[in-house]
Amino acid sequence: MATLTAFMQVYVFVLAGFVGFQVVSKVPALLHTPLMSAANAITGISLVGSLVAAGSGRGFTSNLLGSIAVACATINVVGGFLITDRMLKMFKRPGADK
Amino acid sequence: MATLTAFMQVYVFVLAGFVGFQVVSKVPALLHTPLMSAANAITGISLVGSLVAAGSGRGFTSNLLGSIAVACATINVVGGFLITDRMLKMFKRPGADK
Amino acid sequence: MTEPSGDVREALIQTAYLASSVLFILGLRGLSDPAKARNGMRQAMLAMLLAVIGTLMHHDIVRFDWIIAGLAVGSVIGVVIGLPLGVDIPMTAMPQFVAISHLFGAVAATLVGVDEYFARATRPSTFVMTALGFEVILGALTVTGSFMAFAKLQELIGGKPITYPGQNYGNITLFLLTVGLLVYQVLVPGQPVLFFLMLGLAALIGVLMVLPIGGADMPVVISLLNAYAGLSASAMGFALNNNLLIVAGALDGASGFLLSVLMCKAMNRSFSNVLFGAFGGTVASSKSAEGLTVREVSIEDAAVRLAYAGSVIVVPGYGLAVARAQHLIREMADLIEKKGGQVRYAVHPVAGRMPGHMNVLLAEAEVPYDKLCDMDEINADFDRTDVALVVGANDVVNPAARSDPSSPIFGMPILNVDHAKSIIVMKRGMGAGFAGIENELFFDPKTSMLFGDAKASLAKLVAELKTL
Amino acid sequence: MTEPSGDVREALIQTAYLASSVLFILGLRGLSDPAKARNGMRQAMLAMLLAVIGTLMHHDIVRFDWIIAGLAVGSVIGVVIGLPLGVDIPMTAMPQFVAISHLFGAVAATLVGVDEYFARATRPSTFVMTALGFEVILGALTVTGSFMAFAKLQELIGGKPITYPGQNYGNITLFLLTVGLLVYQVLVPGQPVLFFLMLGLAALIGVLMVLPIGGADMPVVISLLNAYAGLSASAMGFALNNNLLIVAGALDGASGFLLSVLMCKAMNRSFSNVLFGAFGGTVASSKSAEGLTVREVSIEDAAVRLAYAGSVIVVPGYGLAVARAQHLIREMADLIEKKGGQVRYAVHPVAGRMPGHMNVLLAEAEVPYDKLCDMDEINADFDRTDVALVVGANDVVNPAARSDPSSPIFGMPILNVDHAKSIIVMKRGMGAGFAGIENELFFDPKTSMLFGDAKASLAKLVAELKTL
Ligand SMILES: NC(=O)c1ccc[n+]([C@@H]2O[C@H](COP(=O)([O-])OP(=O)(O)OC[C@H]3O[C@@H](n4cnc5c(N)ncnc54)[C@H](OP(=O)(O)O)[C@@H]3O)[C@@H](O)[C@H]2O)c1
Ligand SMILES: NC(=O)c1ccc[n+]([C@@H]2O[C@H](COP(=O)([O-])OP(=O)(O)OC[C@H]3O[C@@H](n4cnc5c(N)ncnc54)[C@H](OP(=O)(O)O)[C@@H]3O)[C@@H](O)[C@H]2O)c1
Repeated sequence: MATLTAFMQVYVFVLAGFVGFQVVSKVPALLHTPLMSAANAITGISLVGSLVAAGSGRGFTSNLLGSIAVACATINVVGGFLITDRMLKMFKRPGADK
Repeated sequence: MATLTAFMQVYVFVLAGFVGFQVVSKVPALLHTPLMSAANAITGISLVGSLVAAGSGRGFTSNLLGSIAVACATINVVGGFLITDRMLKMFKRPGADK
Repeated sequence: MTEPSGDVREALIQTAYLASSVLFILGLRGLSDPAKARNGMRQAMLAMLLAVIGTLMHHDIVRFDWIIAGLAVGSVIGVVIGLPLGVDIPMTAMPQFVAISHLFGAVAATLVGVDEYFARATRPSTFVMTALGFEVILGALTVTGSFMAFAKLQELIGGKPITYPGQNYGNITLFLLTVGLLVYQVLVPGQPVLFFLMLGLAALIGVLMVLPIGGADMPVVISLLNAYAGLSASAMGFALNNNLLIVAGALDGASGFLLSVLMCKAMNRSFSNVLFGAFGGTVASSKSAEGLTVREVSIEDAAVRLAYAGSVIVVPGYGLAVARAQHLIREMADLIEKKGGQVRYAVHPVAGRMPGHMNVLLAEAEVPYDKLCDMDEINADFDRTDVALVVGANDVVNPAARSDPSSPIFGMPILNVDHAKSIIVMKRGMGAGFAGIENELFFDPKTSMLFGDAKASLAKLVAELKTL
Repeated sequence: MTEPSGDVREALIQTAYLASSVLFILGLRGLSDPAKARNGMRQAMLAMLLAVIGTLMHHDIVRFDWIIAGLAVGSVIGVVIGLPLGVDIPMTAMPQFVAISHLFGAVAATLVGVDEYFARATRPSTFVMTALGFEVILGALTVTGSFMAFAKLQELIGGKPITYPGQNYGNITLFLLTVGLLVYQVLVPGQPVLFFLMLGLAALIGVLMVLPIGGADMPVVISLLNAYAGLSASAMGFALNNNLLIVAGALDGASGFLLSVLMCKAMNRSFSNVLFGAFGGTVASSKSAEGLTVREVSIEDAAVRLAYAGSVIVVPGYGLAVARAQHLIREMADLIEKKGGQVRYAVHPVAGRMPGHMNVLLAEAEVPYDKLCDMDEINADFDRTDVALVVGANDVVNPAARSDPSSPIFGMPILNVDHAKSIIVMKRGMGAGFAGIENELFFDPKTSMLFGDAKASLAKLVAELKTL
């Protein structure tokens, strides 16, 4: 059972990897910079783990470390999405030109 | 835990679905017929389940049903791959033209 | 909780399964390039092999006699069915074949589902019951559906769509009833009678689902059934907690659906129109051809025009497949090219009766695939083409799709054959195509008809060309 | 075994996570089309929100004070860092920004790993230990690596690559040592000292890994670090048995790797060459320009030639970004178009210092993206172009890439500027580009140089054009 769970995680990982490769390979050079910062924003997902630590009842150190982690991850997320969106805002549709 | 396993299966299913869509959408019309019969061959995967039933110690009915299932699934697999390969063999590379 | 048990065997099995899943994906991926396709299929075969090996390591497997028996019988029949096809059975039989092949796969899925249900003393957990339910419903539905499709295509029963008032409502009620039965069993397990009732209803749905669909629409339905078969396998995976089944099934499900959608798009008909429209085979003659005259051309004249044409575009259609004249076409093309003309093939996405039908047909005649041009690729070139040679194609070159809003195929993208400098159409008579409608193209002043079976006419043409 | 427990909360969390995963995928998918991209990012944001909400429902979370504190502080700093960029910080600073942003994400991942390690009393199961190990190694390595990248790009430390004998062997030994430590701990758990030693070594690797890489190669390294950060998140997912983390991490890992590979391809350098080649910044002047003379052109003449040109292709390069003259270019283009000339932009995939750099730059100046042409799209048109205006580009228009096998950029696909009827090059002097080599184009008889800072020159040109 445990082995199975472990393997299931591997499945999820491998499949997600495939999806990632295929999706990204469809992104045109035009949008490579936004892609870069979008991917960066998504790394902020470590926020999920951080929240658990920060909110756990494991005592002060856990909460402190967790809280710092939450702060850092949030910076990553907020900053990342902000700049990505600003960049994308700049891409004008043909015609919408000026 | 059980819920988790169930959800993991859903993850695998959803991700595999994504991969499937993306992979197939890349197949050119030129190869749609082979794709059709390839997909058909792959449905023979139900062989996996059939084997378990056919080889189980659950008694005669299980084994009989299983064995029939195995036979059917095998037909699907063997037939499917045979014809797919024959079809693909016909696609000649440019230049390899006689 | 994620402590891996010492169970090495389990680990081995899972590794085999994982490798198998990846290979299946890579295999399908190979199909994105004709040069890599065969290799991809080898990967898929290897994947299947790994799947079997992995499964045989399973500790629940205590005896092998039944397994070996099954594998042996299956392989034999599989070869018997598989081998002749493409050799002496025409490629046109592909859809039938796929249908029959599905039938077997679906039977397997259904049987496993039933067995599993009883192995769990008819009282599986909510989750497993749901999974098993979907497995057998989809399985049974695919079995009968595929059989119907097969029967219609083999003309064991009439290919014409069979419709009756309230048909769709009937089917929908039936469907809801079946699902209702499943839900009830999930809540109140242990009722084998209901289980089989559900199974029966699903089978009935399969039949009724295919009844209203015309023979020529079958390919759409068949790849839809392909999707169902896949989902049934996935459901089995959920029930047996087997990832490989889930992955392979999902891949199939996706490709099946996508393919049928693509087909509908290319025929520009909505999905529902195909499933409930009862379109295929109906004779909706919109514009009639009163007062219009057709020009015939003799073999000799046709041969001369082809021999001295600088550029020729061959437009193959279903008729070419029926006549099985692909090798003659290729021979004729070679002759024209020897005389210095350029020959290409304009392949409409839905020419023929299955997706990519013409490609397979011409590939069989060893036409290199760089000469098989997609519609978008070649449509612009017709203006600059001396002779467009239409062989057994009809709907895919029908200008009504552009001009006549009342036409059932209006809006379907077609090959601009009528833009060519001159047109030669080879068909047996004035028979309609799959859509069953008149085709102005045949009355176009630029068009000359060469009546007769494509194979016969082409043979004469080739002979004639050799003399020139 | 697959009996779903009654735990509704768990189900809710998992549903939120599943939805989140799907939204992340759809979000990235949006980036395949500039028109859908912003929408896609909204989906990704929603995904992140769902992830947080789902997590907060987790039963292990007993107190919220620390969480709120963290979120508050993080958001504030995030906004402070994020807002100015693109407003008064130039887009050229993007790589720095991404680097610093990664740094924070990686810190979080590492801290969580450390905490989890102690939460399991330094004796996690084999599986979890492995996962945690990778999480912290990749995390720490990303932290220091990103910092180094940031420092180099901000010129806090010299941008030049720092190399010393046996560097690569040193790094590899170090890496093996670190992994060895992990393996040992998996076998013999409960050794916090070794754990931190491992952490330290990983951090050291991060530093040494970036040392030998030249400032201009940083974008490659940064998106590689992006991949590492993603994999670290995935590892966290394995440790916490959290699918969402695994999926999001894998997505990042894939995109990071693919992007850095694409960059290397476009610069036609092998991955290893970028990582170990210490190429960026080295001055490898192959052909020297003895005896060759350059022709200068006055603002006035340049203005006249542009004013009366039928077709102009602007070739922007890194210099345009340095000069931040994108708005002036746009203004100039408008003026030329008012005079009836056609203006397009030829964007080389690696023009500038990050992928798609020029696209972002020109988009910022509101150039509609249908005027931004890819290399393959526009290369054939140079022959038919009256004036090719090269603004701060050098390597991407260096014919040596075609002609001179001894050149370090030989084989790199370039823009065929030299095919244009006439060429105007704007740069400050005869300074070399990123590759640090001579460029024959500047000595081409068809070429006239317009020396000076791009912004200054363009301002003068615009003024001049207005008078014409
Ligand atoms: N490709 C797919 O996936 C698919 C699937 C389902 C439906 N369809 C439909 O099938 C149609 C395909 O169009 P199409 O133009 O290829 O074929 P078509 O429109 O069905 O026309 C075929 C023509 O070939 C002629 N023909 C039949 N046997 C012949 C023979 N032995 N020698 C010479 N001519 C012969 C027939 O005219 P005569 O009787 O006068 O000889 C008929 O008009 C489209 O309407 C499409 O929507 C396609
Ligand atoms: N895009 C990427 O992802 C990426 C990543 C890493 C490396 N690279 C590399 O970067 C290079 C990009 O090529 P490129 O042609 O865009 O740029 P480049 O080859 O680096 O040349 C830039 C030129 O702009 C001139 N310049 C600098 N400041 C200027 C100013 N203020 N006004 C006017 N001109 C100015 C410089 O000449 P003066 O000093 O004489 O003015 C220099 O020759 C390629 O070699 C590529 O491989 C790209």
